[in-house]
Amino acid sequence: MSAQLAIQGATKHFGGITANEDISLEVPEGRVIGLIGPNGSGKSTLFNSIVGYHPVDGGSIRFEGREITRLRTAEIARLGLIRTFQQTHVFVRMTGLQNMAISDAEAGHGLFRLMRPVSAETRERAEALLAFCGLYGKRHLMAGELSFGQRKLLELAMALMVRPRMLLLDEPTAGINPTLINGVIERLQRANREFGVTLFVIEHNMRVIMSLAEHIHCLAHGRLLASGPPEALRNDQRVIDAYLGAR
Amino acid sequence: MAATPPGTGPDVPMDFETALSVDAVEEAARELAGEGPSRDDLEALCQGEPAIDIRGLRAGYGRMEIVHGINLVAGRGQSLCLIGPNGAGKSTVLHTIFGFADVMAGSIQVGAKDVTRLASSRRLSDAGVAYVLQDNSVFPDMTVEENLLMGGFLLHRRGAAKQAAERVFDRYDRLAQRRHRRAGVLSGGERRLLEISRALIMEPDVLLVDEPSIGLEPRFIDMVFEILADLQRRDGKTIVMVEQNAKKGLEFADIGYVLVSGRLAMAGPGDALLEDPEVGRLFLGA
Amino acid sequence: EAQAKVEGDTVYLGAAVSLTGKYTTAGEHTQRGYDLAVKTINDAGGITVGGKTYRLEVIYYDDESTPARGAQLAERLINQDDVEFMLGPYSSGLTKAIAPVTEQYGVPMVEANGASLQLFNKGYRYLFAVLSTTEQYLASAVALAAELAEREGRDPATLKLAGAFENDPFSQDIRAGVLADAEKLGIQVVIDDQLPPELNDMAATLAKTKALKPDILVVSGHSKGAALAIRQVEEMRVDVPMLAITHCDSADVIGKFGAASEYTLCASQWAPTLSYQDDVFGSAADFAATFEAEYGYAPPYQAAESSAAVLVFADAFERAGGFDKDAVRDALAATEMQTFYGNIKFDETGKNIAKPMVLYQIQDGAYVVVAPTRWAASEVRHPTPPWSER
Amino acid sequence: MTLRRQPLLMLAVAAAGVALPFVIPDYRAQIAMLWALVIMAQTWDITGGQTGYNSFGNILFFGVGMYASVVVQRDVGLDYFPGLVLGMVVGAGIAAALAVLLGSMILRMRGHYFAIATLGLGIAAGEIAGGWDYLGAGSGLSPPLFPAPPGTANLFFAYLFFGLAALVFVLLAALYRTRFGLALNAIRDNEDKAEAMGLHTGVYKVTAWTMAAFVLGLVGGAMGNMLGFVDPRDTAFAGATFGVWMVLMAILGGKGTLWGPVLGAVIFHITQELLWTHLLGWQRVALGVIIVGIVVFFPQGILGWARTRWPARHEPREQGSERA
Amino acid sequence: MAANVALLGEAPFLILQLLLDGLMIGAIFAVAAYGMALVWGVMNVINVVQGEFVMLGGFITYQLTLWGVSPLWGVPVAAIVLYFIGASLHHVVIRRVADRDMFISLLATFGLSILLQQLMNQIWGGDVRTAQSGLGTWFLLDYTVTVSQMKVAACGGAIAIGGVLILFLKRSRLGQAIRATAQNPRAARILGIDTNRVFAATYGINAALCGAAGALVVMAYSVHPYIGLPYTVRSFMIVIVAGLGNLPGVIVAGLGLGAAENFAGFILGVQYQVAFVFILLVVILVIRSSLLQRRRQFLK
Ligand SMILES: Nc1ncnc2c1ncn2[C@@H]1O[C@H](COP(=O)(O)OP(=O)(O)OP(=O)(O)O)[C@@H](O)[C@H]1O
Ligand SMILES: Nc1ncnc2c1ncn2[C@@H]1O[C@H](COP(=O)(O)OP(=O)(O)OP(=O)(O)O)[C@@H](O)[C@H]1O
Ligand SMILES: [Mg+2]
Ligand SMILES: [Mg+2]
Repeated sequence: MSAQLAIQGATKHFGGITANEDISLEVPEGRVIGLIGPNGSGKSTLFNSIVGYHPVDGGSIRFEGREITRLRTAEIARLGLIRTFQQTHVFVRMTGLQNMAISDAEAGHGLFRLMRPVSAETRERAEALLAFCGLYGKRHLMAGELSFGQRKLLELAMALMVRPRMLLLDEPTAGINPTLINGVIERLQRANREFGVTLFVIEHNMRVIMSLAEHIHCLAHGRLLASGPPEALRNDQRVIDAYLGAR
Repeated sequence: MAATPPGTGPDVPMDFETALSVDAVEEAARELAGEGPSRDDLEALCQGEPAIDIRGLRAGYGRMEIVHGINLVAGRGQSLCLIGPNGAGKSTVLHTIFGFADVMAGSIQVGAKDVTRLASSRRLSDAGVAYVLQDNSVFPDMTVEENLLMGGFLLHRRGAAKQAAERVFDRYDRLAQRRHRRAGVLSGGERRLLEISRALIMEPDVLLVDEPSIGLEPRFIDMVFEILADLQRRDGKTIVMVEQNAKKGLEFADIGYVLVSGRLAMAGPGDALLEDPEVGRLFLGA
Repeated sequence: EAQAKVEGDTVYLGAAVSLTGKYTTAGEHTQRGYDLAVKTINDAGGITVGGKTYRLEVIYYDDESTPARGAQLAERLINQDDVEFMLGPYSSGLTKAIAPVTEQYGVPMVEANGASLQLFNKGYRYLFAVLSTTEQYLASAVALAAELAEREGRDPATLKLAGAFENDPFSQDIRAGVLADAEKLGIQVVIDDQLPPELNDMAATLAKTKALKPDILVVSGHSKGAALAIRQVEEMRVDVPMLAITHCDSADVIGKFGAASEYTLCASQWAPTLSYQDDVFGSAADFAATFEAEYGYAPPYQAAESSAAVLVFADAFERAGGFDKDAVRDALAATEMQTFYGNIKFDETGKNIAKPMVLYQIQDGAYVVVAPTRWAASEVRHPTPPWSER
Repeated sequence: MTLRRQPLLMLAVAAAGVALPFVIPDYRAQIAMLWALVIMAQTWDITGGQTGYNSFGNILFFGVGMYASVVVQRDVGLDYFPGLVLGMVVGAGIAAALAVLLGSMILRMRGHYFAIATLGLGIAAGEIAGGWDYLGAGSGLSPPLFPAPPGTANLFFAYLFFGLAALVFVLLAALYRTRFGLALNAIRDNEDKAEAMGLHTGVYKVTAWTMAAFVLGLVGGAMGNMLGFVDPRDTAFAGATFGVWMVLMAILGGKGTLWGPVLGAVIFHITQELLWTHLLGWQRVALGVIIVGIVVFFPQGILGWARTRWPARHEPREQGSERA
Repeated sequence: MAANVALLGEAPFLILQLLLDGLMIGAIFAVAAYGMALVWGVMNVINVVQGEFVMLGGFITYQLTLWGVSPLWGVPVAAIVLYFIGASLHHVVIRRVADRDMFISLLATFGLSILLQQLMNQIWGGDVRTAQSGLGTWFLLDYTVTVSQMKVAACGGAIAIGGVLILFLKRSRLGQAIRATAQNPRAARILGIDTNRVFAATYGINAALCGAAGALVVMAYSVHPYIGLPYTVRSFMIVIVAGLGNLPGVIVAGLGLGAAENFAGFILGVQYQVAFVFILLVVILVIRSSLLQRRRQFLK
């Protein structure tokens, strides 16, 4: 089976800083893949390159057999490749339901399809997904009035609303209360299992990444340092030296 | 009681075992806490003369009150850690101590000085309070050295700031190697180190630290806590910190406070809270 | 419906003038001209209409030098303040905006500061202008240049003319007049620059002037254009035999630039040395003295013509014997009078055909009339010596 | 503004719009101007308030409409009304075309860069018109006189602008309820995120601006005739007056809301008329003070301020805990 | 237009003359632009009253000449008076809008700008004012090229002011505080810097720079109450072209703009000079934005 997302030799420089250097990795369909690495090792940069936030300097990125290296953010998103942000990004002066309604890719993004009122189906699915993420009771609140953790959950619900083929999650549990983290992990696992969404996750929280990911890649200094199943990586001396530190 | 979502279609499963709501955690914590600790309980936790003493503080932003009447006392050379769910008002408490938020009632005393109405730009010079912010606070276009010198902005002799900076470089080799680099290119951990050591140039008595470990890789987290421990043990600083990584925070701190919806729910010695099963369930995700 | 705005013994005239914005200076002269005439008439007992005496009063609004505002204020004067007789605003642009409104309502307007010829080819029946229209402003200067050339035994067709005109209705009309005159006389136009209203540097035009060495330089751009021209011609040592501009006196170029303004020719609607007179103010010189006593400076022609507009209204009221709009309009159309400002007689388009423009020259720190010959107090000094000899 | 009271309010405004020109006939010119200002504020708000793209140059479209309409009336040789209608439509068409063309270039800029670019376009347009002889250059143009007895012109324009304002209001009310309206809001709140969700942000922005341009073209086309004189800098491309006022009115009322621009325009126009009457020569000083006052004390507009003051009044809000 | 270009070829001294005149007005633009860059960079406020500060500086200098003082004194006097005006405006208005949406401060300063315009119109009248510095003129190339000594002095003064400002920011204590505040105001506050006072000082310095520029303007050109807008707009353009935080770039861009404008006025006809400037502004913005777009970044 060929991978859903295939990155070949991705390289990205910012001025004199090398953020990514010749990174090649694959994300197979339907799996949960982790991405770890020290601060500044280029994880977020790699995500940004994948979704077309900034073009890579070299290398190629393919999604479901299609070359997406030069495509723009919105085009890539319409292929079903959606990301969430390390700092939450939601539409702060719109209610939770409105945030969801505009994320409904099935209702269409074309100008003419947009010029219709929100359909009953969209609304139903939005409410269901909000409930899934524990936000049903807050659906009429402005997203800006939600707490940090709730915004992260809303962002997740919005991403699911798109019915993405693959989700790139940048530190989905950073700054979330440890108790709620368990809930997030369960939701993510269910989304993966039951909606069939492939997950590609950046995390610094080892508890989260170890229980979530089936396979983990570790970056250091912009390069791919090691890859393997969680257990193997946890005991990989290179990863311990570069990232985990002596325990 | 709960509003049931309509149209829960077949494709959205709804049978979860884990809670996913800040409110649910708060509810439980409030029940657990009952009235919350009394002023006497808090004073009992404080050892020696209080270095920081907050009474009946109500504070927030503009008209919005976020902290609803809390007390806080920590003795000289003690460390205190605030934990609690997102949006509980932990950062707001620190903001208020430094004068970044609006006080509606209550008083804040640092050492022997009442600072409730003091301008925030004078809290460092007049009351010896230093603050390490939750988010990044270096001057990105200045070098590491210039950043440290800015830490001594209030020192009227330029030489004094220079000496203080040299002491920092002697102590932390990592920074010394990078002294002429722009601070904007430092890694997250190095930046945190710079922020903390810059806060110490003026030799403050009280150090406020907001989430020292956020966004840091595991190795750096350990390093930062070592630095803090060093400061407390060796230099006898009083440290008030907020930490979402509650386990780390409580392990480190002498005193732990649990803040829920702007009120104190529990207080106790750090290790005692750590062992409390309810705290574990609600805040440590055990 | 609206009643004629004649309350008790007071007749109200309406006026929108520029108290702020780019025409502030001239707007103020206009307002003072109106005020002085009203005050002088009232002090002398007012006007007698149908055996009863009335006082005059003006209701003012500030049009901010913008036409859109002017049109609205005219509506407001007519509809809300029930004014039935209007005095004009300052500048051709504003008059162009207000005239359609007064025309619609059949409200007679006597204006003193809208010189654009275009105002008088629209068939307006209620618009009367006491001043000479734009094409006459610098015509005498161009004619003078041709005359002087002939006297020197030179063919006027060999003359070269440079012009810089502000890009507003007034100056653009002047430009049209100058270009037409030049064409008629066969004078070659070597520079034809249009100055933007916000310009405060004419260096580019003047540099061109230096390169092309024209015989006449013509500048029109309200007070600002006048000040700029005199100042920069001196500063850049632009040698040109004849410099003719508008708005010398309202810009007070003698006061500001002293000797640098010598030899400049200035187009003017009026001069205090003219020999006109009337019963209200006396002679032109008397008017000048009254004005100076009241406001502390010599009246620029904008003030004089504004005062004259009020005199014309007063005269028309008395002849109409009442305040019926159309009767007053007809009386205005039949005006034939002399004022301190000049003779006034309107043609069927409403412009004053009885009064010529005058041309001043600044000689020894004073404005001296040099054309037309009938009023010339002194011979024109020509050509202007080069700066190296001044 | 509760949803339930909206129809009532709309009915009241509609009744006022129909009755006013006869209740206070002396004020017809001001009433016509009022509705025109309402439209300007409404259209500015499409990009400024709803999409977060603050334009200082929408006056461009107003001026284009004004010139196009007068030139059509001058050169095509139709009677007054057919000429006016054709002129307005042509003006609106050109304005919309310009919006598409320019919008696809400058709507890529964000924040104040966009604002300044539009400011530049607005001023440049005035200067170009001022130098272009076909458009009368600095002398401006005079539209034909209204072919009816005095007073009827104002009546006509009062109803014309009222009708247009009402139509724009109803259309915008419908538009903001569609997902297109949500998409504009999404761009305003976080354009990066909107793109990351797959929205065609560029197309929506240009569409929104074009709608505003089209309507402004119509307004300008009629306004030239109402004012009776077209001057390049002070009437058509009057950035310092109409150009800024439309922004100010929307902000005063509350930008990004349906009623805010309407409310803002009404209050602004009345205040300004009072100032003109009572503060001869000082009225613009007062206007400056008012502008500063508005942005200092009502940065969210009157509606926004009312909302923080009486927060419970808008949008249904359900309390109660969600499913655990 | 072609004729104008040909004329440049026939009379090459014109090129020199246009260039000199352009550079001299450009230098004055640059001074106002320094101030704008400062306020923009430090306080994130686009200051639309810039031109009115210039105008005020001009009127103050003019007032001095009425009292019989040499207008050359206007440079320091206007700078000092404007510093206090700026600092008080900051206290009353700017401080309340500075940390909000930038658009709000844009509008607030716009309000101030029409307020000041009209106030000056009421106080001094709408007349055009000039002040005679008493300096003469130099002639080059056998009287064909004229250089007003006042303009040269203005140009030199402008460059000197720029140099002093750069040194001041780098070396002085206040300068350091300004730089720190620009980069991270919150961090500056936790180090005991009173950012509010830094902002007031920054705004005051900006006003002072404009005041000095205004004094030069009234001596070299003229002022009237409505003269501000061109200075504001040109300051803005210069800052955009130079890039924020690039003070040496500001002077180069200022000189370049002055020259470009003068040549454009000559070649296209003066009536299109202003249109040229604004279209240039838009073109620069569009080009900068599409260059950035290639890197998927935005002008924002
Ligand atoms: N837009 C940018 N311009 C310049 N440098 C950048 C930019 N974005 C990222 N960098 C640099 O690239 C490097 C990699 O950054 P990146 O954000 O990818 O790290 P990360 O692995 O996500 O780290 P963290 O765990 O702290 O989020 C860093 O040195 C960062 O400073
Ligand atoms: N500047 C502000 N203005 C208004 N409200 C604010 C502001 N900062 C924070 N809040 C609100 O105050 C509440 C408490 O915020 P605070 O930052 O103190 O929480 P916290 O306990 O530190 O949470 P976290 O763990 O997410 O950092 C939140 O509801 C937040 O939305
Ligand atoms: Mg990252
Ligand atoms: Mg916090």
